Amino acid sequence: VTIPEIMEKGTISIGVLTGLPPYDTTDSSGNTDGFLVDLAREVAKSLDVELDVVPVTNASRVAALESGRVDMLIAMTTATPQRARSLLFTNPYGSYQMTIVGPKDAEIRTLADLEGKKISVPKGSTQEATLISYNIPGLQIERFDDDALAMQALLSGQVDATAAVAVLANDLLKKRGVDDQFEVKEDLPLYTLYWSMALRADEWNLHQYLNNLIYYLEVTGVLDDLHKKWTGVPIPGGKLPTF
Amino acid sequence: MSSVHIRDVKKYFGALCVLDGVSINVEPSEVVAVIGRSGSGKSTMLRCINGLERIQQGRIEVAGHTITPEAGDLRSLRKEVGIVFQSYNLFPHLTVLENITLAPRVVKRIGRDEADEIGREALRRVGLEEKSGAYADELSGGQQQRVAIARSMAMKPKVMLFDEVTSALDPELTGEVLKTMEELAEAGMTMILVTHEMGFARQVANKTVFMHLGKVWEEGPSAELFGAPRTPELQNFVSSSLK
Amino acid sequence: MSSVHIRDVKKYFGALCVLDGVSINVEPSEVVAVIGRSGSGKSTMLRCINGLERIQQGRIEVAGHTITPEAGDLRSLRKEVGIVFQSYNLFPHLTVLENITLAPRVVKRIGRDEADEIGREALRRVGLEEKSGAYADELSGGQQQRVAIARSMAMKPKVMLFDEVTSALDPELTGEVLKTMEELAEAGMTMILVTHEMGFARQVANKTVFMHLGKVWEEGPSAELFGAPRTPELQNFVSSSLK
Amino acid sequence: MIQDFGWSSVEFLARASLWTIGLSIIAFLIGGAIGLTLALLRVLGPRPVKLAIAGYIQIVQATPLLIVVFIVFFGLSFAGLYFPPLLAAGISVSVYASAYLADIWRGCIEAVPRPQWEAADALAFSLPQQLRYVVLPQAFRIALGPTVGFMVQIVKNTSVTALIGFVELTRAGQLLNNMTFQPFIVFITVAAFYFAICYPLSYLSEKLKGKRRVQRAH
Amino acid sequence: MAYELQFGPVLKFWPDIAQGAVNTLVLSAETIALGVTIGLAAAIARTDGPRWLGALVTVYVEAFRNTPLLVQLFLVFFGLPLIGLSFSADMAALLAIALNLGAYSTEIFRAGLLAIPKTQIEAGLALGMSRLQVIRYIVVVPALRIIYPALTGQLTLTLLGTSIASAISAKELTSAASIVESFTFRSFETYLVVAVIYIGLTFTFRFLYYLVGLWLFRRRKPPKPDLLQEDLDPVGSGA
Ligand SMILES: Nc1ncnc2c1ncn2[C@@H]1O[C@H](COP(=O)(O)OP(=O)(O)OP(=O)(O)O)[C@@H](O)[C@H]1O
Ligand SMILES: Nc1ncnc2c1ncn2[C@@H]1O[C@H](COP(=O)(O)OP(=O)(O)OP(=O)(O)O)[C@@H](O)[C@H]1O
Ligand SMILES: [Mg+2]
Ligand SMILES: [Mg+2]
Repeated sequence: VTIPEIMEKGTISIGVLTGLPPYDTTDSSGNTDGFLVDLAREVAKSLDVELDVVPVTNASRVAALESGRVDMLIAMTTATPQRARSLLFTNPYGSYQMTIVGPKDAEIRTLADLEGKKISVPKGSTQEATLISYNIPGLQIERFDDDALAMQALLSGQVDATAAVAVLANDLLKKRGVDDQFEVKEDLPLYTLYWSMALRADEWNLHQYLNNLIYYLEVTGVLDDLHKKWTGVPIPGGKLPTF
Repeated sequence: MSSVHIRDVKKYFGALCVLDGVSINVEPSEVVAVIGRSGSGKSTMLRCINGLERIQQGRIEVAGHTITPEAGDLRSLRKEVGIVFQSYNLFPHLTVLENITLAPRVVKRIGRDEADEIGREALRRVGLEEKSGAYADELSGGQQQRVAIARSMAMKPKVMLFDEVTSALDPELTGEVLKTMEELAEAGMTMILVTHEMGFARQVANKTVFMHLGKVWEEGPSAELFGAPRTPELQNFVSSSLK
Repeated sequence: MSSVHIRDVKKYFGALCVLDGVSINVEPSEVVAVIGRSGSGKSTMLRCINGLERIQQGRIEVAGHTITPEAGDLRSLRKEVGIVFQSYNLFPHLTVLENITLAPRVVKRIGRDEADEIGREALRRVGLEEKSGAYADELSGGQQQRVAIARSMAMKPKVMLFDEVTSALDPELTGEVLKTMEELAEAGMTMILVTHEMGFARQVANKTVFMHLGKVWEEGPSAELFGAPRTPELQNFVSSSLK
Repeated sequence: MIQDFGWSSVEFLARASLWTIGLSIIAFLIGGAIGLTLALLRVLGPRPVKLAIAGYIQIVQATPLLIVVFIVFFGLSFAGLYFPPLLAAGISVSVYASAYLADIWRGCIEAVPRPQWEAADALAFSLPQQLRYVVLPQAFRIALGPTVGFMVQIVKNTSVTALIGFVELTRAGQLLNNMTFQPFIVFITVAAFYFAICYPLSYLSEKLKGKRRVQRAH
Repeated sequence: MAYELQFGPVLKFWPDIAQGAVNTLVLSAETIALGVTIGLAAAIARTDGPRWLGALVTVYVEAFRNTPLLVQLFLVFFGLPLIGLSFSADMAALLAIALNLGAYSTEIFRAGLLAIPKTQIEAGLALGMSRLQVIRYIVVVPALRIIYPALTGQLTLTLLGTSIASAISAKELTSAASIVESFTFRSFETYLVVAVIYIGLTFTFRFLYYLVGLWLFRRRKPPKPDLLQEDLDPVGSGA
């Protein structure tokens, strides 16, 4: 769809990843809200159209986009070259630091310390892809349906460590009162990864528009404000890269 | 009109020739008994007359309707030819009266009141007026069979076919059903009855047909046939039946 | 040893008193017929002798074993007391020979070859040697019942109980089963047989017991009992049975 | 953001269970309508139709429900059909329900003894009349128990619509767990909700199965 | 929407997909062995055991039949560690699915046991057999024959039910699919391929059940000769 088509329709439907607080929360009537939804609101506002938020999961997000059910995704997709063969990714609108979280008494300082360990990751995430690419001998990667289950696996002792978003992990350990048992392994920051919005492969018109919008939201400080609103901190890593 | 003429009928099940050129004539108000060993084709013949089985050769004229291998208008034929089976096949989900009135109402589109009147009259004739509200499984076998006869009679058929209607019944129950049939015969109904009750056949039937190996082996006035069987097969059959 | 002594046995089903102080004596090699109306407790008595039903009072001594209301060693009793039911109860998943050899093999731990030998001998006695490989549903009712008798005989019991073994059979099949039983009696087997075949009882049984309302109403040598019934109940029963 | 499991969580689950019930009803209605048609065609249709329906049933029953729903839901979108989410999710589960219900009901129709058809035939009933007045009323009585029993499966299986963004009971449980990280209490509560919906159905089903030989009860 | 299906990128991952299929096969086989054993034991306990045991079995059966497998899976994997029972994902999946199958097959076996006429059991007892001998030699084979279609139908549902185990990181076909999907972002193609594999696996298992049936009931006609006519009572679904 092109910009004029969307404006004519009067609605833009955006697939938003759900179930990952604090980026996305669900209120008691099942409505979804959070950083990603706020961002979607910005997109709709800038085009002056109605917003139709379609909740998606890791498993369904691409199908939702390609089948035409949604016009675009704000679903924490990280642009990789392999994925870019199928979809079009915008410039990043956010980032997260991926860290290793483990029990306080576990000696994990370097990647080599992960040797022979069991580590949980969200299924189909970039954490997973990254860890695989390190080629650590004997590392067992356990894939869970989403970030929360991966974290849960650590807390219930099913794995030795988890690869998690730093903001999320710190918040969680404190709130659950387990920060005396588990910690973010600060010595071993893995990566800063960036999230892009995703579009169908031929949507150049919308792509250009969204890049423009992201640039504008960043320089006017809106992105940082929204991020702070939901996580308490600005977007990590300073200026967002472009490509 | 209410006569039956069967002319050189052949019926196969696969390669098995079950009726092998059968011809029988039944004049109006005549009662014909059909006897023969198990497997000789008696039931199949009745079923052909009523169009429940297709014939492969020959011609059946019954109550003014014609059946050929190409089949005819079976539904209007069946409105005028009733059949009663060994297993009574009452509809278990309906009361006795509903069993009887269903066909008049649905097939002949007679109103409920009139159908009930017809139904009650039929029940009266089989002596079961007081059972009109009962269900099949509350009746004895003999009572069920009389209801089945009443159900058939309620369609006011011109010809009635009976297939060993008493052979599933205890001797004491047989009597009541035979009595009902005798009354029908006296009232002038054209009837063909397959039966193992030689005594009954002898007494009620004007004519008896002995079937053997899918053929009409012998036929004639009942008294003659039983009194002086010509073929050894019939002699055998009669003597073994009287044992 | 192979005698049966029933002393003042009472048996209740709930509040219903089915055996009301029954005493019967059967000497070795004696054949006792038990007759009586339906519901008089004949089957129940046989089942008590074999321990399939518990008694509530009294004492049964059979083939050297004792049954009291507190029960005894039923398994070793049953090895020596055979019972044959009206419904033959052959095991449908086994061949005729396997039906017969199963109990000798698993209960008496007899080797396969020897058991087969015993089985064949039993089949020979009932005249069904050639059916050893058939399955129950390939046999006529009379043949099935003879196999059931052979199955019981293969355990070489000292006493045999028969519960209306012919009443589910057509007259022509009854003969072959009665013949088998007669041969057994001639061979000196101690037998109690519940039967409706008055003629057979009169001819084969040394003694006949007439049960009524859960009691032994009359007993005596068969000829006497049938020839001159003393009680009106037995008179009634005999005359209605001969009808 | 991250909260504790409390009264409001139970309320949240209660609300989600309404979606579960709503979806189940939609799936049962649509799946039932398709299933009945298929069952009738499977019994009465010409041979190619019978085979095609048998094939459909076999293939749906040989695929995990999750994947069935995925393919149907997005398949509809590929075909340019956008139903409201509730309806679309309902239709996806309906495909699954239709395959099983068709099978159950075919069995029930075939369980009506052949002579019953014949008796009606001999009384000059047309085929639709035989079905309407004689066969289906009896098949209905036989089917009641198994059908109610299968509704339990539908209720439980609506959870797969979480895949396509539907916050029904299971998905709500997952979200709640993501917010509270108290899986035991969360999922025990979710299980209790399911049990409260399903057990009455199971119980009813058992009762109706017992009654199936009682061939009256109008 | 002109969407072009591209299977190439997905099929490049065939070793992962094949491994997933093998894992599904193994997990299913283990689950079936364990679940059927549980079901048989529970069915005998319920029909022949003491009252309290029967009541316990009833609670177990109803609890597992009236809640979704996924929730059971979460409870076993995340809940049991709280009381000190910790299992690996594969073990937890095996346990949860087997318990689920056990509950359904309890009912199936029980129906089979109850379908054997009492007179058959009495005939065995009257020949001096013990209760266990009667079950072993007289009841089991005919009962199995009666319930075979229902049982194998349930086993098929169990095979499909293993797809849920991917939620807790057990490694099987569906989890392999999501890995492939996350690399390629060709979700529709991935799931189509996987659907075909599941259908293949299912039909293979059914054929196996058919062969096993032929062997088990080799002495008599097999219960359902026509594969297409499988008459299953879909009491339970793994999914
Ligand atoms: N639907 C069928 N398909 C194949 N063969 C059939 C069918 N119905 C009947 N037959 C065969 O046709 C022959 C005649 O059967 P039919 O029932 O007419 O005999 P019958 O004289 O009525 O015997 P009975 O006294 O046992 O009722 C038998 O050999 C039977 O096996
Ligand atoms: N298991 C049972 N539970 C309750 N009542 C029973 C049971 N078995 C038999 N009875 C009752 O005990 C009475 C005697 O039954 P039994 O079968 O011994 O009679 P019978 O003399 O063998 O009759 P028949 O000639 O009909 O076989 C009957 O009233 C019957 O209803
Ligand atoms: Mg016949
Ligand atoms: Mg008796």
